[in-house]
This record gives sequence, structure tokens and C-alpha cells, in this order.
Amino acid sequence: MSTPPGVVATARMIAARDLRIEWRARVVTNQVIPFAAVNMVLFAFAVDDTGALGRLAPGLVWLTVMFSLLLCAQRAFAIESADGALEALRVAGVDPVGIFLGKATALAVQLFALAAVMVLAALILYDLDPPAGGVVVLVTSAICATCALAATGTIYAGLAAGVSGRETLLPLLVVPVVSPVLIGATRAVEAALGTGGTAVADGWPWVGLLAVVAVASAVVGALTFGSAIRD
Amino acid sequence: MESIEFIIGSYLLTFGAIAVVAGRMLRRARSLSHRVPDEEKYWL
Amino acid sequence: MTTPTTSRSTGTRATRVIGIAAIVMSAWLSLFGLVLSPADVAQGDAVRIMYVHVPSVWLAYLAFIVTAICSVWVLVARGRVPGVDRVAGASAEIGVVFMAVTLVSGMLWGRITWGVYWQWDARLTTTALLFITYIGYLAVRGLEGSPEQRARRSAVVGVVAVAEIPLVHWSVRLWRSLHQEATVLDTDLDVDIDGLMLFTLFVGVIAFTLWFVWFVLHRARVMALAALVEERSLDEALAERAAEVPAGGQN
Amino acid sequence: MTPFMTADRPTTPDRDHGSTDAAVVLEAAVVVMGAFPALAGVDLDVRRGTLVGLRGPNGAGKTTVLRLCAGLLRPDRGTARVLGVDVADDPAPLRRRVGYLGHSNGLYDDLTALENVTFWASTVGAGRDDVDAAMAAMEISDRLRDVRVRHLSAGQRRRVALAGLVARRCELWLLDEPHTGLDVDARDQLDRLLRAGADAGATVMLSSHDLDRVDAMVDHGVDLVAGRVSREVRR
Repeated sequence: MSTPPGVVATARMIAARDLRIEWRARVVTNQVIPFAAVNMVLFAFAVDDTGALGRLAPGLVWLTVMFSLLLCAQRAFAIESADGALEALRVAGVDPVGIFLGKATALAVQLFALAAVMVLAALILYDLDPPAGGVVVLVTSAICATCALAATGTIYAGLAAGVSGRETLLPLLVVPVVSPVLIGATRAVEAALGTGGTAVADGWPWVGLLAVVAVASAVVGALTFGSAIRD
Repeated sequence: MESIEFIIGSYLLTFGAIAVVAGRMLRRARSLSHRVPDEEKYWL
Repeated sequence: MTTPTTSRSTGTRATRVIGIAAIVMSAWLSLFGLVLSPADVAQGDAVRIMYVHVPSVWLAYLAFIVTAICSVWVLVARGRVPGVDRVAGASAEIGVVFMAVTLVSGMLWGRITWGVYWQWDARLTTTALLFITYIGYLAVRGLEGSPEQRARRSAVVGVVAVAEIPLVHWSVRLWRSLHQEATVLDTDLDVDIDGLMLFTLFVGVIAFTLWFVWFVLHRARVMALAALVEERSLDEALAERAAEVPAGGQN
Repeated sequence: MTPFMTADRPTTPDRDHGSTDAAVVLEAAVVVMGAFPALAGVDLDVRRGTLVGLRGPNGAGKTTVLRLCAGLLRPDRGTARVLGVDVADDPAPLRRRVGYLGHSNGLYDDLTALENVTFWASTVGAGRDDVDAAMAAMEISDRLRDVRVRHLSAGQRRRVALAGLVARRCELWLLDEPHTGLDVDARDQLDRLLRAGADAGATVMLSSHDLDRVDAMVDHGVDLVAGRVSREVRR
């Protein structure tokens, strides 16, 4: 006889469903990534100095990822509220912790892919010459940063889902909270790419910071998400 | 006293903010309280 | 200032005593801060801004701590503690006002001491980001929805915000410590405090704490009044709806 | 077998808490939407295993009654007990036992019909058999199963949404205007299904504009006017 799924099973189910929807609809691939890429191009016009652009590259990459987070998080809950599914999930008694973890995981996967494309774009567009040993710092910092961003984005996009005025509210809520992520990820990537004149090993304290932020956001999100989405 | 305008300005700003916020709040309190009988005000 | 009509709205004897004490302490603070206390050896008269700046930042952080505690309470009680929710909201509102005051008076002080309005130090940056966060908190309080829904939503923001403070502070400090070459201004705002200065600062902190209590009590009661007005209009609306049906019983 | 059969579900201790034959008990329930009392004091007693029809003009409170029973709203005054649980307390234990279908279908446009139904079934741990039975009951053909619901008609989408509910095998069914968007055959089919469900022990509450249709099929008719019950008929 049927027993309701636990938190992990629920999260896996929700994440798989979100990724499948993205795979079918290709909104991040066909809309958000091009938007982010054009940002990277426009930064080059705004800065207009190849040397400076190289030094700024890590910050520009993560600024772009943060803007994209706002779009992706909005999108993640647009699919829920388009036909009343979020409400249906509540009536069905689906564990909000599972919903949170599932949606945040799917969002983190998408953001990580996006960040990878943006780092690649920066390498090509801004003429960077990264040291070979930086890959580990680069990847671990990107994983921690995207998890932290995804967790925060999920809490607030869930809170604002279905509310009128959410498009303008979400940036106001998300941006100040993710500022440690932006600082940490920028510095870590700077160390990994060697653009700030620092050694690769200098990136590790920042990875540590990002890991703490990611864990803290996930814990706070898991504890509060049920209250955020109750209407 | 050097930079006196900055110093006086910061005092005026601080106490001015208190006065403005307090004034607005008390006015709103007064206008609302007419519509509620005193026995429902738990603080009285 | 405290007329009988006020006493029938949100004032009580206790708030009147607190309010008068706050006014007296504030006057005292101005006298000591502007006239009686000495100028600082390093900073000169600029230090006088400290006597309003430090108490207002104290008030702002106190307000946000109160909001955070009340937010946790609201979440645990699943939004069904309207009184606690009102204190959370009242406290955040007054905190935002004083955080704005803090930022501006801090900039004025910085302009005299450093020669620039802004410096990327951890305290300033954390305070500025926290200010924006609580503007967001107030925006969430203003969203549509039932009172309970509002309580729970804003409590989520209150909890996330308080988790944010140490992380922001830590990240900015780490950032500053690794980028020291950017600092051309090495005068810190720390002053060599003597007895009278400490006493003046102490007066300021007491005065502003009294202001905080006074504001929160009044503001929470104004919110309660608004809720009572809504409750009364519900009675009228129910009566109107009842009039729509010609006394139809059940059979 | 009917997909509504609920007898084989394990009985949890809280299940028979309170009155055993009352599925829904509303007492002087008031629900305020903004400043508007959508329900202005509703008394209602619904027995288990009955088919209940809520009728009334727009704005009479039909939707609000159903949302209250689903635990989506809390009464501002009065009480609401659903399946023995007071919805003013945490409605979590009520969830999973109640199926609610509102004006929206709760479907994901970019998933196929089968994927949608499977997803909703899996939220309560229902398996492949339940999904197949539900798809068969709602006569969703093998061709429609693998079409993204984005490309389905309104009536087909509604059938998919209903199949999602059927697969979850709830004790209380709350259907807000379930006939909307269905053609006549599908309406008749739905009515047969709901009847069979009630006969098998599920409690079904539905709202409708279609007075004659509701009159013909229900055990317990409730007329709502201006947020109150104006008339009740029991068979």
C-alpha cells in the first residue's frame, strides 16, 4: 500500500520534474543564457579597456549570474503558479522542506551550468590566461556559490510567488542577502583565474566562506520555506 | 567650532526624524482611536 | 503635548512617563554633547556627532534584534500571535528610520574626519546592506493577504535578514583585510574616550532606548487600532450580507 | 474496481477522531477575503460517503466553502472540522486525505498527461497501478497520455487534472465547478465516476451552476446565497 514519500524522495521528485520541464521548455538555455551573454558583451563596452576588463572579469561573471538568478528563480515559480500547482502541492500535503530542497537543487544545477558558460565566455571575450592549478578552486567555489544563490532565490521567489508586484520585489529582497556570495565568489574566481594578482591558494578562505553561506541559506530555507509559501 | 554645520546638522537630523515620525504616528493614532471604543483598547 | 485626547488613543501613563523621560534625556544629551563635553584630541569637535550617531545605530540594531526575536516567535507559533507580529513590524519600522539617520550622520562624521562621505569598511557596508534588507522587510509587510499570511511571510524575511548580518560582516571584513592597499585613510572612528565623553554617550544610549520603547509601544498600538477598526467593519459587512438574504432558514 | 475505493488504505489513529460519520462540520463559519465576508456564517453537516452539491449564484461562497474544507483558508469566526480535524489547527494531518480541484488544474504545461498524473500520484506515494486505473477511469487514451498538456483542450486538461486526483485516492473530494470545460459526454462520465466514488465510501463535494444536473445526481443539495446556506435538501 502507498506510503507518502519522505523529504529526500520528495526533493528528488521535485528536482527531477523541474529539470525535465527545463529540458523540454529550454527557457534557461534559449533565453537566460543569451541574456547573460549579451551582458558580458556590454560590460566590455562599459569598461572599454582590455586590461581592466581582465581584472574585473570575475566580478562581472558573478554579477551576471546574480541577475540571471533573479530570472531563473522567477521562472522556477512561474511554472508552479501558472496553473495553481503550488496551491495543489499544499493541499496534497507535500512536505515544504522537500519542495524547497527540490526546487533549490534544480535551480542550483541550472545556475551552475550558466556560471560555467559565463566563465568560458569571460575567458574568450576578455582574453584571460588562467593558471592551470585554479580549476579545483574554480569549480568548488562555483558549486558553493550557486547552491547559496539557489537557496536564497528559492526562499524569496517562493515567498513572492503569486503576489502582484513580485517582479520588482524579488530583486529588492534577494540582492542584499546574496552580497556575501557575490563578494566570496568574485574573490575566489579571481584567485583561480589569477586576475587579481593573488595566488590560487588565496581562494580557499573564500571557498570556505561560500560553503558556510550555502549551508546557512539551505538550513534557513528548509526551516522557513513552509511559512514563506503558505497563503 | 570647526565644521559646525555638519555637527548641528546631524543633531537636527536625528531629533528632527524623531519628531516627524512621532508626530505622524500620534496623528494616525488619534484618527483611528475615534473609531474604536475605549473598552476594546487593551492597553487602557 | 500629552492632552487628554492622546490618552484615549495609544498613550497610557507609562508611555507618557517614558516619553517625557526620553525628551528630557535628549535635551540633556544635546547640552552635554554640543556644549559641556570636551573636543577629542585627534578628531576635534567632530567627535560630537558620535553622541547622536552611536545611540541611533544602537537603536537600529536593537530594533532589528527585537524584530528577529519576534520573527522566530511568529514562525514557531505559525503566525498566530498577532501581538508579537505587531511588535516585529513596529520595531522594524523604527529601526529603518534610525538606520537611515545613522547612515547620514555617519557620513557627515566621515566627511569631517576622513574627508570622504563613504568608506568601504565592514561596519558601514553591513549597515547599508541591512538597511536595504529591512526596506525589503517592510515591502513584504505591505503585500496583499491575510494578517496571518503577512505575519508569516515577513517573519521569514526577518529570520533570513538576521542570519545575513554575520555573513555580510564577515565577508566584507575578509574582503577589506585582503585589499588593504586600497585604504588611504587610516584614521579610524575610534576615539580616546574620557570620563565625561563616556557619560554623555551613556546618556545618549539611555535616551534612545527610551525612544525605542516609546515608539514600539505606540506603533504596535496603532497597528492594533487598525486591526480593531477592520474587525468592526467586518461586523458591518456581515450585517450587510445578512440583509441580502430574506431570513432564509434551513429545512 | 473503482478508483475511489479507499477501504484498502491503512487506518491511522487520528482518522476516526471525533464524529465518525461526519466528513465536514461547519459551525457559524465566517471567512473574510480582504474586507469582504465571503462566508457570513455557514452551518453545514456533511455525512461521509455522500455526494454533496453546492449551488448558488456567483459570489455566494461556493468556492470559499470548498477552499475552507481543503484547509486552504481558516475560518475568521466559527469552526470548521473536516474529517475530524479542526482546520484552525494545523491542517497538515488533513492533507493527503483531501483532494481539491479548483478553477485551475494544477498541471505543468511542459509535462505530458501521464507525467502530470504520475507526479501527482507520487506526492502521496501512489504507484503505477493507481495511475493506470485513474487514466482508464478518465478515459485518457494512449495517444493523449504522451502529449504535453500545453497542447490539450480545456476539457482534456480537466480530465487529466481529475485523473491526478483519482490516482491519489482521497477520502474527501472537493471539486469546484468540475463540469466546466467538459462536453456533455464527459460530464455524464464524470457524474458516473463521482457517484461510484460516493457509493464506495468517499465523500464528494462539488459546486456547480448547473442546477438540474446537480439536483439529479446528489444526495445532499446545499443552496448558498450571500455567504449563507439558504436551503438544504437531503435524500
